[in-house]
Amino acid sequence: ACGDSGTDEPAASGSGSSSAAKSDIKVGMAYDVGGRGDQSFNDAAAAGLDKAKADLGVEIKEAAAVNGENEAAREERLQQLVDAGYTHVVAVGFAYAQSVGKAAKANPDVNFAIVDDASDDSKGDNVDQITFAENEGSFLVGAAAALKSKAKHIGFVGGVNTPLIKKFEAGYIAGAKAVNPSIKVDSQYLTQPPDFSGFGDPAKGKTAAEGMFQAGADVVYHAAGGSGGGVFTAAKAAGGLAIGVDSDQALTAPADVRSVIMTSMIKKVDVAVFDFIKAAADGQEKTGNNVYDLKSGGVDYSTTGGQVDDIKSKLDDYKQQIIDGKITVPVTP
Amino acid sequence: MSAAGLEVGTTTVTGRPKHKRRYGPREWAVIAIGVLAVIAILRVATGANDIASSGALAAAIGLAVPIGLAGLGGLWSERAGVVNIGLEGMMILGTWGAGFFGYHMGPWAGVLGAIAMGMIGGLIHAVATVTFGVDHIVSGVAINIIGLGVAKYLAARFFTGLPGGGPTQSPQVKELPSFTLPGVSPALGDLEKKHWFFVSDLAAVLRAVCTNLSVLTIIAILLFVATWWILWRSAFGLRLRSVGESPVAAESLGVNVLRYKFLAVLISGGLAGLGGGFLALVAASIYRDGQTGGRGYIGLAAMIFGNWRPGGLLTGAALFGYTDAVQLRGGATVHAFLLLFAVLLIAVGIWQIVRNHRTVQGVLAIVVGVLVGWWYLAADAVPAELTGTTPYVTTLLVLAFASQRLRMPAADGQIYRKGEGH
Amino acid sequence: MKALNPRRILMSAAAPVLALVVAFVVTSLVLVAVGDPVWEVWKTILAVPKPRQSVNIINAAAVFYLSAIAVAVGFRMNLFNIGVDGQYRVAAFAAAVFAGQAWLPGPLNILVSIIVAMVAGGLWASIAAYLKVKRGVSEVISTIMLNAIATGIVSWLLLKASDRAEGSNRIETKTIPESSQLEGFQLIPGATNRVYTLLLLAVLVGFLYWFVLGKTRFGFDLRATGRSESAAVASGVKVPRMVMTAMIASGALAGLIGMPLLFGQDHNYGTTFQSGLGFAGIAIALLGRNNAVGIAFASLLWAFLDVQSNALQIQADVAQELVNIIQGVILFAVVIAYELIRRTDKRLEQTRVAKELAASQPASASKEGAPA
Amino acid sequence: MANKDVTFSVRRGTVHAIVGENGAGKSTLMKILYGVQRPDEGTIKVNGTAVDLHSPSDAIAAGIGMVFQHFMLADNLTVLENVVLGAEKLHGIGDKARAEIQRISDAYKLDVDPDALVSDLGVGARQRIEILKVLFRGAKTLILDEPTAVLVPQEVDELFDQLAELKDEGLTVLFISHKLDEVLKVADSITVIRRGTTIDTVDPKTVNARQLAELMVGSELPSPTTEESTVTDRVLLSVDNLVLGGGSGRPLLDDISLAIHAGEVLGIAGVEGNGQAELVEVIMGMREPTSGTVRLESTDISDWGVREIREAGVGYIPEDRHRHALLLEAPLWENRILGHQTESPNVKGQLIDAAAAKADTQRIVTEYDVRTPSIFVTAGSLSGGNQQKLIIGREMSHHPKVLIAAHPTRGVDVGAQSSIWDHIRAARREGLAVLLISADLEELIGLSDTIRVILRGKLSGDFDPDEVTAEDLGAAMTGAGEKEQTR
Ligand SMILES: Nc1ncnc2c1ncn2[C@@H]1O[C@H](COP(=O)(O)OP(=O)(O)OP(=O)(O)O)[C@@H](O)[C@H]1O
Ligand SMILES: Nc1ncnc2c1ncn2[C@@H]1O[C@H](COP(=O)(O)OP(=O)(O)OP(=O)(O)O)[C@@H](O)[C@H]1O
Ligand SMILES: [Mg+2]
Ligand SMILES: [Mg+2]
Repeated sequence: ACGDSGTDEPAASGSGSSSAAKSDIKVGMAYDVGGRGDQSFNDAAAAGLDKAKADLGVEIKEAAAVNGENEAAREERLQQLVDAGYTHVVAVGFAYAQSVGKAAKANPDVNFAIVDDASDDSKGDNVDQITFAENEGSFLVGAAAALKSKAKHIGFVGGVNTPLIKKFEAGYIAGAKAVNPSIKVDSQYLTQPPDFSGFGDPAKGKTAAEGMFQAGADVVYHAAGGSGGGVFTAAKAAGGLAIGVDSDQALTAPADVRSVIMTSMIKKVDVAVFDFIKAAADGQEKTGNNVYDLKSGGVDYSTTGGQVDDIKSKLDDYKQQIIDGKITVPVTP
Repeated sequence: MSAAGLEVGTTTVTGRPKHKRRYGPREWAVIAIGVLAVIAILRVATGANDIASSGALAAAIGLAVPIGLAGLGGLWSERAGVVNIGLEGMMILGTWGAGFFGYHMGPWAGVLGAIAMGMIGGLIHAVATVTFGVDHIVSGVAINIIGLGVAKYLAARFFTGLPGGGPTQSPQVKELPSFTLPGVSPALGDLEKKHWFFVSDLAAVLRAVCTNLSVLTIIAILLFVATWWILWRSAFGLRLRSVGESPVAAESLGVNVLRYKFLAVLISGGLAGLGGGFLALVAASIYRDGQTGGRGYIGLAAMIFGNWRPGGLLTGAALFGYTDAVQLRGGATVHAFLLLFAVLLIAVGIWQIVRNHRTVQGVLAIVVGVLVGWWYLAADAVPAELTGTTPYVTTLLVLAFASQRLRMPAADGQIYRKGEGH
Repeated sequence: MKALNPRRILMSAAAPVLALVVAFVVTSLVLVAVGDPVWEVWKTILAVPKPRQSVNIINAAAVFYLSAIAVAVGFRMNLFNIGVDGQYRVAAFAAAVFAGQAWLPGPLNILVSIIVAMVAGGLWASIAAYLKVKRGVSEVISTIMLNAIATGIVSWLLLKASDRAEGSNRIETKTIPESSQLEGFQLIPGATNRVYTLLLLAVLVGFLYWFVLGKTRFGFDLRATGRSESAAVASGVKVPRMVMTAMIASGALAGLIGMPLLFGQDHNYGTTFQSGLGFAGIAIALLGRNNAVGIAFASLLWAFLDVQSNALQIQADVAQELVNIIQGVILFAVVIAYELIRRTDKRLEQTRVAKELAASQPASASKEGAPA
Repeated sequence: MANKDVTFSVRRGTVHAIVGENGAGKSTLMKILYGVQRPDEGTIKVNGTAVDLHSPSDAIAAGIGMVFQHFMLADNLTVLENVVLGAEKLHGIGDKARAEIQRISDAYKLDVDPDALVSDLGVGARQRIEILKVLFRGAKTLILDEPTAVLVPQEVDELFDQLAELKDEGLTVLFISHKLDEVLKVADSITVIRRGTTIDTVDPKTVNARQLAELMVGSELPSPTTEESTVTDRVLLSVDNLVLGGGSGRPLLDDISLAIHAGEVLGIAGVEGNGQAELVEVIMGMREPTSGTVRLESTDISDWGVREIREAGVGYIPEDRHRHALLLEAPLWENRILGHQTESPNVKGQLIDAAAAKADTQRIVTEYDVRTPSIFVTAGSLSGGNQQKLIIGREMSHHPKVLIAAHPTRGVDVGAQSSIWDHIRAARREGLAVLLISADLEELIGLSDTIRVILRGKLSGDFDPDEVTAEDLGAAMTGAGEKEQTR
């Protein structure tokens, strides 16, 4: 199963012997830095994997990236999973783009999925490129923030200053301006790459959000992974509101701050991952770029807690306009 | 190679040391008022109100405490002559300890857990450097590697599967109590909002120190006072310092040098661990991978900045915490700092030329100052990518202008072996 | 003592072996205490690397080697360049931007880019050198600060220079032209991947390090400064100039760290470029005792552990960071072993000197006593 | 073995001297008495009861106090802190202790300021602090290891007055010195040690210095003697109106002028810390003078670097060989290169010529009688005397025109001392100009053609070594004898 090389030990079980469809699928998942339990998109991917395990009975294996690692280390991780006999490998995060591209070429019998990348690097006949329209989802929560803000002043906290997070910011701002063109939006990033500690430093998230609340903002949206916890704490202390990200954080965040999370921008990595495995189990491998946007329900806003019930109709209206292409949401702020 | 490092550049003062002017409480008060006045002027001149808001100052305190505690750890160890570059690793161990014990046994157990884990780091450093005479830097580097490994490894092993926990983070830990001076805080808040020159700034400072202070912050401040008292006012402290200044002399007077060094490094680890504990318990209520973000190194820098003294260290930590807070809170503050830098650089340049007759350095400072001033006027804001560097640039600038009079303990970084000194 | 002493050679060789054994025992104890599968872990880590992994080990070691040599240049004169991390990042970025422009044809582009990297790394290091020499700022602090500042400046410039591919979320500099990408050597038979061409660079740097430090006047001055600053000054070494030179040399060498990665693997500088190499370099330099050959072994060991640990999660369900514990313990064990050997050695030498002198004492006593 | 079969006893209320040549084992013996080192066998009795001294604390408890040959003071602590360290239980570390220090200081006229920083104090004051440290602990037996080595005669007299007072109080003093006339003057009994064992205990009233010396070395004591003058009128090194500022205080070097001719040894006497070190550093190019010039023959070398100056033919024997002349952890042959990194035979072009350097090191080791098993041992494993011989051999190997020698025989034993003197004299005959700085007045008087005294950065007029006495010099060194200058 190992492509060109005959001498690198071949995979333990090839895909040739596919007799029993369900038990035969083995899914290996390579997380980005943070891994399972990061309360962010790695966790979302993990949820999809767990569901696949429960519903489809697939065998699973997980491995997470190490901070600052080499490109070769990522390639090695994917290859290790292939070598260990996993027939489907999911790579979480755009950092894996090149390595998925290479591994897919080297192992044509194995199917890959990559989250957050649709570039040529990772393209392949056996690759499912999963991307999301984070800007569209963020547009909706931006609109919600603007509708809810009494001070006409809202904020955005980004974990690390990367194009992906800028996409969240762009949609958020666009949504807010759509409601109120004169609204004030503060933006703040916690760290600059390659310092990715901004996704894991709640103290910094708290400080940044506090600054916004004290400057007069009353709703703050975060796309800062684990640092988001600090944003919630700040919101609670300031009597303001916060918007969660990736999953429905009103359900997953610590109980004492759930009440301040008025909504979350849900990025359904779990659904996408499950789709990939499910399709495989059904014998129809998913390949090519699969965009999860508002239209396909890949991104959305959450309603847990009922805080946005009063503006739900307005938000759904925007949603429809985006789906219909009446509104095009920008990807850079 | 030895941890003591090269001395070049650090001894520009020729001749015998003059008797240093001792700063009493009155001098310190004048300096404090002066600093506050400068900030007030800057705030009024630039309109960046967050420069002296109680929120920014409170955030500064929160960010300064872990750095200060790490630095205090460094102070204890270096005063006894052991360079501790392993503070970062000890802090990391502390964050894990706080997360683990804090979750299972409550926040106060978390505090103790943080201290205990830090002390384990200190113990390793002490055994290596004091017992085996390993180079202090080597040992410190090794501890940083091990600390990181142990915390991540243990987190993955023990936090996975707990509610809200995972390989990279602990479940939520209950909060430690915090205190607000009743009645005073709101009144000061009103005063602060008036944005009066100096008065409002003073109100902001007072409000920041009497509003919503975590008990751990108070403990940290007490630890500073206690450190000062123990090291400079008690017999134990005298012995400990003597061991860092001249271990041979101390041993000749019956002081058990190795024991004091050992103890100091152990305490150092405990303090650094507590610094990590603060991050996990107060700043975040959670253990997270990579939470320390190099604060151990910054603590070390703050200690050197503070000339191996608690007061100086406190200033260094506060400076760092403050600049970090204002940049994280965004807005126009960092931009306003450009004006301050410009004025300071030009002033220093003029001083160098007029008083010290150092024309080249003076002109250089003025040129850089003018450039920074031009930047202030030309741009509305500093690019977000650069604002994050504010604390580092500030620290570097301050050191560049004020580090020549620093003096570390005379035997700092030297390996001491019992009886070999005679 | 230098040559002709088999006991010493034996002891020097015994130290690393002993250290590995100690690391093995300590790590096993940790595993047992925590309740992880000891056997599985060692089976994974100590497995014979596959050809592909061997290539990865060699490649990683080459990069580590460059980093450790950069650090060691400073260490040899008691200069703590903690800033290699920032220096190599600034340098890799500068070289990537330059190489991406493709102003020059293939190999020449590589050569000049490498020079650009060295200049950039050297310049960045010169800030710390200047502050140390002129302003007395400890290089330990200034380089820590400069690392953070480098991060900020590089990501700011990266945004300006970035070249984003369609559908990609990464930001990176323009990819260098194909003619300047180095394919690598097919060194290990049967491997699907190749050894970096710029492994040669590491070899060259190692040789130069050994030669310049050990054989030249400059190297003697540098080592003398490291052993005793005061004696060096009295012998005519201009220490401030030496600090400038060594620091800048260290920075220039740091500039090389990213080159094998840039030309042999990533082909651009972006947010996923390997980071933290400077800190690994510190540990490896210390492990290799600042010695060109020692560092080579240390790099290989470090790289071996790094690569082999990748499979830990998959094979043994144990966090990969376990390897940090192993690496740290090895570092400790090695230095403690060497320290114990040094002590024994010193004591033995002193007794030997004293004994041999005592033997010659009676004969010379009368001469010494004679009036002048 | 440093000591074996050492037997002697000391009566209370007496001053008991121990003499012996360098390395005889005096310090080792005292360290055993102070619990720093452990004896392999034998007993120590204090007031008739045997004591077991494991550590200085035990010795202190037994009423023994020690002033070490090398001062044991922490420079950056105050006098008070240095004194109370380790004895905090007695009077605390605050005002009570300060009062007690003041009381002892007044009672024995020690004249110390409890709040001064030790780094600001001179040698004499440091010595008094060391004594105060011991008295503060209520010691009944006081061990002084070469207390007079760094003192000028007047300070020595003061010290002896203080010792007399201590004796009157019933304290016992154990006293080590190489200066036999001092010993004879102050001691009530004298024990002689040779190669680690006691030779004899004698009564000072019945012996003279000669006899003592013979007991010590088993033969006559060598002494520096002047030969016929070899001074020429060719000035090799001249210093004119040299000033070195000392920050805002008084200058470290104040208008210094001197000239050394070929074949001349110019001796500089002075209490340590009066500018000798700075003068050497300025001449050697390690410091920039504030004003004034240094000339080598007729070339102005004031702004040259150390390397150029050394290359131009200035040899340098630094005062602190461990700090300034050696790489203690490097082998001897590398130390042979140090200071002459640009000169043959050490280098070939830009490269180090290890083979030639090793061969030449071997030559030095033989010619200068450096006692070492090989040239590959580290410099640190040699004894002080042998280290010094290596340094001298190294400097002489490059045929300097001028030799700057600071304390060339400090701490080296008798044999090495005389051979070092011989080398200096031989070079002088060949036209070398020597600037000799020494605390040993006999050495100065014996070797120099001219002597000058440095005091507070100022240089006195010339003294003629044939006429001047140690007392005269001592007076000039302390500033008491400005009027006694000859010219
Ligand atoms: N434990 C030991 N075993 C053997 N020899 C020793 C031991 N300790 C010291 N020595 C040797 O004994 C010598 C005695 O040294 P010591 O310092 O006592 O001499 P000293 O009489 O004080 O000389 P000085 O006049 O130079 O002070 C040392 O030079 C050393 O060579
Ligand atoms: N414990 C010991 N056992 C045996 N020999 C020793 C011991 N300690 C030191 N020596 C020997 O003593 C000599 C150096 O002694 P020491 O360190 O006292 O010299 P020093 O005081 O610097 O020199 P000097 O006495 O000539 O001034 C060396 O020859 C060394 O090998
Ligand atoms: Mg001696
Ligand atoms: Mg002695």
